[in-house]
Amino acid sequence: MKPRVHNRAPFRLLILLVALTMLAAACSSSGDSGEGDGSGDTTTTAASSGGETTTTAASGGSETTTTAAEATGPKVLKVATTANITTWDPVKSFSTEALYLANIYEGLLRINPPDAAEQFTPLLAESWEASEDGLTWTFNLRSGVVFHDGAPMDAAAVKASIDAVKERGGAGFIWAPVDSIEVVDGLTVQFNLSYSAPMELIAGSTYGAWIVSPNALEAAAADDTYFETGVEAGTGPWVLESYTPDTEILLTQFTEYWGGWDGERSDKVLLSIVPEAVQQQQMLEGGQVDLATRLPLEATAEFADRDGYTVVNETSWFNYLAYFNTLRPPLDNPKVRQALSMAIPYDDVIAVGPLGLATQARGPVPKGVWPYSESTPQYTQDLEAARTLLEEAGLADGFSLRLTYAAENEIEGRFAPVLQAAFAEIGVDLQVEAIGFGQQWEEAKSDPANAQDMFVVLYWPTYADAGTDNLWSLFRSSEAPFFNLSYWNNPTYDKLIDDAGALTVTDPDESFRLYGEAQTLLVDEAPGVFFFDADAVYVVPDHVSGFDYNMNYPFSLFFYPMTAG
Amino acid sequence: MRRLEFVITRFGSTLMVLLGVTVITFLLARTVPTDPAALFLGPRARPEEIAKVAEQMGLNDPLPVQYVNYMKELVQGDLGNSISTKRPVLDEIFARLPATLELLFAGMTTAIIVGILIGVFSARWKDKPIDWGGRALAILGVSIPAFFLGMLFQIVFFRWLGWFPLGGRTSVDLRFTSPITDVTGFLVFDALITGNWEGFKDALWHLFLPAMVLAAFPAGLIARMVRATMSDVLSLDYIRTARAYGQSENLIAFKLALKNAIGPAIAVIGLSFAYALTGSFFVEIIYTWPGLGQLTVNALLNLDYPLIMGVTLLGAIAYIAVNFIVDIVQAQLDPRVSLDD
Amino acid sequence: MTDRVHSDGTETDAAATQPGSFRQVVAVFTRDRMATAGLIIVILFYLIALFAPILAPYPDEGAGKPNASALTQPPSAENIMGTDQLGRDVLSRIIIGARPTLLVPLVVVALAILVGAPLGAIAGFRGGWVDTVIMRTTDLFLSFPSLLLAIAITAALGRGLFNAALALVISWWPWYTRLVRGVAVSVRQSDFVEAAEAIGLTKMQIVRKHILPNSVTPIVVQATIDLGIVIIAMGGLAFLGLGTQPPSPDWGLMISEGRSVLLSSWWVATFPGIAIFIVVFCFNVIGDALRDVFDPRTRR
Amino acid sequence: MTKLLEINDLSIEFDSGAERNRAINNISITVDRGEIVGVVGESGCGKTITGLSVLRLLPDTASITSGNVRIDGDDVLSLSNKKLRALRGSKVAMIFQDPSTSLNPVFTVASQMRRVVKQHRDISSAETRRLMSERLEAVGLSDIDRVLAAYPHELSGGMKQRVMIAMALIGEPELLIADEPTTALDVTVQSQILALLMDIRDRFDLGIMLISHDLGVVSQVVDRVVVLYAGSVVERGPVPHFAEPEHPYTKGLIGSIPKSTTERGSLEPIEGTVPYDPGGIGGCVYASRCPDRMDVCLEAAPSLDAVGIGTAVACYLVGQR
Repeated sequence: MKPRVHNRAPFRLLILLVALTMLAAACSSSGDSGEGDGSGDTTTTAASSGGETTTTAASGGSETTTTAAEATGPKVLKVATTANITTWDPVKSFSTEALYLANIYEGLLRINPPDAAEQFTPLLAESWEASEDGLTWTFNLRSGVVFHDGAPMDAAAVKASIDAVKERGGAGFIWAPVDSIEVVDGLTVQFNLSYSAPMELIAGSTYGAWIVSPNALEAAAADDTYFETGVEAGTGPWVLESYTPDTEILLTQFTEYWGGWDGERSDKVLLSIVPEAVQQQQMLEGGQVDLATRLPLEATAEFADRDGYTVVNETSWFNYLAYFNTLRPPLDNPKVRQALSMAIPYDDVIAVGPLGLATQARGPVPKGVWPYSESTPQYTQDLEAARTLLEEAGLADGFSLRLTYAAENEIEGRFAPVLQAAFAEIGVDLQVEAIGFGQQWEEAKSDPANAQDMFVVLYWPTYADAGTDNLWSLFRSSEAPFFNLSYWNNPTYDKLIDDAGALTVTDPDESFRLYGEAQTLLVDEAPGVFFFDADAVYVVPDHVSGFDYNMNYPFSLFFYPMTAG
Repeated sequence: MRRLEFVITRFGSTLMVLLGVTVITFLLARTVPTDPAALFLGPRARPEEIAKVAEQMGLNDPLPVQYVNYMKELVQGDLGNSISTKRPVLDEIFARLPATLELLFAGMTTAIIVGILIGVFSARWKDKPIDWGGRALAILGVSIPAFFLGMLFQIVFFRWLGWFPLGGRTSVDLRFTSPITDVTGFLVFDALITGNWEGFKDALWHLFLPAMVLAAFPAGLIARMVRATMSDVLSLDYIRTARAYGQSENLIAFKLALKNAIGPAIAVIGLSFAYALTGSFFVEIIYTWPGLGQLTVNALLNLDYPLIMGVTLLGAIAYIAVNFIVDIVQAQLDPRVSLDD
Repeated sequence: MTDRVHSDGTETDAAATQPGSFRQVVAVFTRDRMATAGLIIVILFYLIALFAPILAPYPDEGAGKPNASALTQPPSAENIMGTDQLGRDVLSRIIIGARPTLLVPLVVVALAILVGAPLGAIAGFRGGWVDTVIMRTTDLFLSFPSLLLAIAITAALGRGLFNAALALVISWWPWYTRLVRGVAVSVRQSDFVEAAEAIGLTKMQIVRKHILPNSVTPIVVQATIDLGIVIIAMGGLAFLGLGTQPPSPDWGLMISEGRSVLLSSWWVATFPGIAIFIVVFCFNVIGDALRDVFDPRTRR
Repeated sequence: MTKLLEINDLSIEFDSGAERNRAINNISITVDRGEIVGVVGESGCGKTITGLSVLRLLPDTASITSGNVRIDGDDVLSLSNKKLRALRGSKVAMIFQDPSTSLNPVFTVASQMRRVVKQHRDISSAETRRLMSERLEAVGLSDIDRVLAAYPHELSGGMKQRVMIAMALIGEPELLIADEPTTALDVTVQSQILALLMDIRDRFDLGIMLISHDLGVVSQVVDRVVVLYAGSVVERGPVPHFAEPEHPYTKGLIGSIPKSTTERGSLEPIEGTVPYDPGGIGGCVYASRCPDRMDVCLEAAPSLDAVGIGTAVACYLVGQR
């Protein structure tokens, strides 16, 4: 676990010093005569030996003349993204890198958007079936698929990948129902479950369901940092050609991709990591990129009115909510929590936060995701009722609360002041504090008794089942808090959720009813505030074809069908 | 021999200061309110894992022991690992360093040239309109925060005039049309020496605004200093001698007096560098320049304190080094300077 | 040489600075019209900061209350500087934001002087190991770029206005220690301290009666210039998210917030930027005028 | 025939913001070829200003309100800048009081001399070198190569002044203005430099205006003396005249000079100081300090009246005799 620096480092520290020295010398001398060539040379050479992670430019590109490259150069799809790589390890991955990994790796199947004719698209599995009791699932794998490292994709690889995720994966919990995985034959794999669960949804998860080359898994088991420099071993259409941390990722066609490369396809995908929305806007407008994943909210409205752009606006899995710290007075009193929920002007929150591009949430289950129910109640602003409730709780004189939100989330930063102003109306003084999400979570998890009173979080289900994820992860009680950071403990709710979960496959209707009951109870008890489900908004220039947002993969765009004409 | 002695003594005291600097960064790193081990493992860690890592990181040792260990690792070039990326801090810093150095180099060179020119013109035409203009420019430079000037330039030169790009180091297309071969990490320079004209233009075009913004504050400082020292020098006897022997005012200002004035004025270059270094943080954010500044700002967001302290330490080292060099350059410029400090 | 360069990059030769009376400071403003104008503007801004809640057209919005019905509106009769992304009146935000932006740096510089000046006086007057210890410590702090040190300290202490201000005090006091030490050393060597010792004044009395009064003018000159720099530094910390926390207003923070709508709604970031520029410019003009008079190096 | 240098009725005022002070008041001085003229007076009496005015080197705050300065008949004050620069260092050269501040510390002797050559002569670098060596030898320096390569601070005071004189000789001047050239030097070096001035006067047929506060020193080398007090000429005449000076100021000046024959304690400094704004005084400029002051002295300034051949004194006492 202990991180190591490889042993060239002291040498490099020396070089850094030399480089800085030279820089300074060059600066000083240039003040004298404006000459600095000789020293500039040394400086830059020294400095560059530090930048070892910068992979060299497009292979062969530098040999050909520029004009030729322009004429016959590769067809490149250029995308500006904000997504950082927290890890290249597909087993551990549980974050924004899903955007890239989803194009490099594949799972057994993919879940289609709600409006599609078929519910699933088979990927590495050609077909699958479940036993009557939902406890045994058999997947028949596609033949002739190879990993990017040349290894064949087979049942053993599937078993190894999922076992690895179960053991050390970031999203390993999704496989919790799986008791054992059996390699039936080379291309048949069987999952034995300890309780019934919708295995298609799990196998189609955004996280923790990628099938990885056994060679890489072995290497990674031996060396923790195996993947970190930008190594991959998937079966997907794209191979990672180069990676410059925090700067860019270049994907290139995997020529042996089982899906083939017929039809209009891009040769390469260049992903520029551009954290700034304004910058992405400029690049999109200037034609430097074909697609931008994050634009200033204000700008999307402008794009909708302009020729040459289509604004894709779809419901998404992004559910904004805030936990109340139910361990501590006065928030241990449900009346206070209800009063606060009633004090919020939800329309204003939506108008200011996501600029209207959202719908008020019904509990923590995003619209369009199982087991979302239109019958789950919602709060509406009623200051009178809120004040009355506070009076009943003996808190008519008000109190103060501390709210934290993720500094990196622009939308939260925008609506937090709306909450502050609204709470002031009922005499509650709300301190809002922007901190890094990691810090925020750390604070809530490590010391519940002293944690923030309110914790704004953007949550989305790990796979297309908000019952086993959102409802369970966010509010079911547990000993060590993980994501249930309201620390709410309601046995009735716990039982409803557990029962509903077990019936998902075998009796979906009953499961839905029980989930519904749980959601109503949840909203009524208000261990959290449920703000809105944000829309996924993309501005797609007309010259880009094949763009298709799949709400089941909220962080991923699939570049295989996309071209920039 | 005395010159060498001077350098050695000066170097010795510099080393002492460096040692003190490490104490400060070490203590700051230990002041961080959250548990470093928990922070390192991230939110998903189990308590027993955290305890194990805390043990491995030596967090249970007494502070002096921790400091000694910190120093042991430091001299091996180990500044610890970044919390957010898990990669060695030094690797992260080196990956970003060339971009920042290129920006600093361009900014400081511009600042020094422009600053000296403004200062000399101001002093040469003291109390004339040129002087008023020069002084106004100098005060302007030190009065506009880099983070505002950067945005102002974006509005004017990108939005209104369309002359320069909004940010970034190169156009995205460049890597396909005429990729710059990495030689030194200074893109403008690399493109030039590899004869990549398109790449050179593109990189320079992107470098221009950030470098100008970065240069503003140091240029103002240098201009004010040069004006002051030049004014002093211009009133001295030997300048009158030069006049008495028919030397032209321009020769006097730009050569005879400047060589005298530049020594004391150079003292401010170390300080300008300090401002440019922190200024580069803001410039990098505003112009999405992929350098140390962006790295640090992300680190601030994630409370990635090994990275923050690494950057702080290197910043201090750079500053100390620059001051060291400034002292020596000053000594070189002025034959009279006695070197026994 | 480097030792004498000050935090604003000018050389104030403390030892040679005349111990000027406050009357001389006043005289500067009666003579120099630019400085007078600067002073008036600065005072005006501070008055605005003091009476902010009364002056702001929309005090609630200024303090952070969003207005969902008027998001990012361009300047108009109701909002002469437009509104920001949360629909808040930019002018009101600037006026309310003048408090943390202008008053906190005042406190920061005052505290830096309060900490730094006595230490400098003691170091310069006592000499010996006391001097060595104090000045080595000073050197240590000064070997960091000040703002970088402030950033690191704030990162360690945690973000927020208080911590940011504290970090700036920690980064800035050594400048005053160095300044006052210079004065102290020159005063110690002067005759009247000998005389004072002869008539039996204690060292503390000498420090209080001779060294500190003689330091007032250089400190005033330096503080004027430093105020501009500290305002920029505070703004920088706020811009980085380390200073004032939203939704409280602060000019640096407002500029930072305005960045995401820079291209479509320039007014959100531009007006606070102009405000910060004007104040700092005025401080620099005043500082320059004072230095011209009190610093013999640049005096004609 | 026109004189080499003619200063006629020159008045100079200083403008220090609020007030204007007349520093030089209608003075006239001439210097001819082959002649050394001493300009003598206390510090602050306007000697240096007079010297500088010849080359129009006055500071920006000074302005000439009347009179003219002619070199070989040409009016210096109306010369174009270009012609003025051509004049400086060639026809008229100047050496200054303190050789250690008058040479640029960061350039070598060779570099500073070469620049003067370049300014006035179009000759090859080898010839330049030869010329520089020749002049340095002419001022009595040896080890020429070392001197040329040296920075000013590496030379002694006397050597520096010799270098200054050599530099002055480069442009083959006809007039040399020497402003207190020996004041900053040791006594032994002083006389060497003075001897050198006489020597070069003879060899180059120079006219020299020697400015000094020390009448005793001056009288050893000059042909004529002009005594300045508070911006006015109070007495002038050939050296022998000053064995018995007539103006009370000149007498005082001699009284305050230490001589080898003077006994200890018999030095008599002149009481008081030079008035700040002599132009604003109605009567005799010296009246405030004069031991022989009369009522008339305060009413109107005495005129500078001839008392002999080439001799003139501005004092009412002289008229009464």
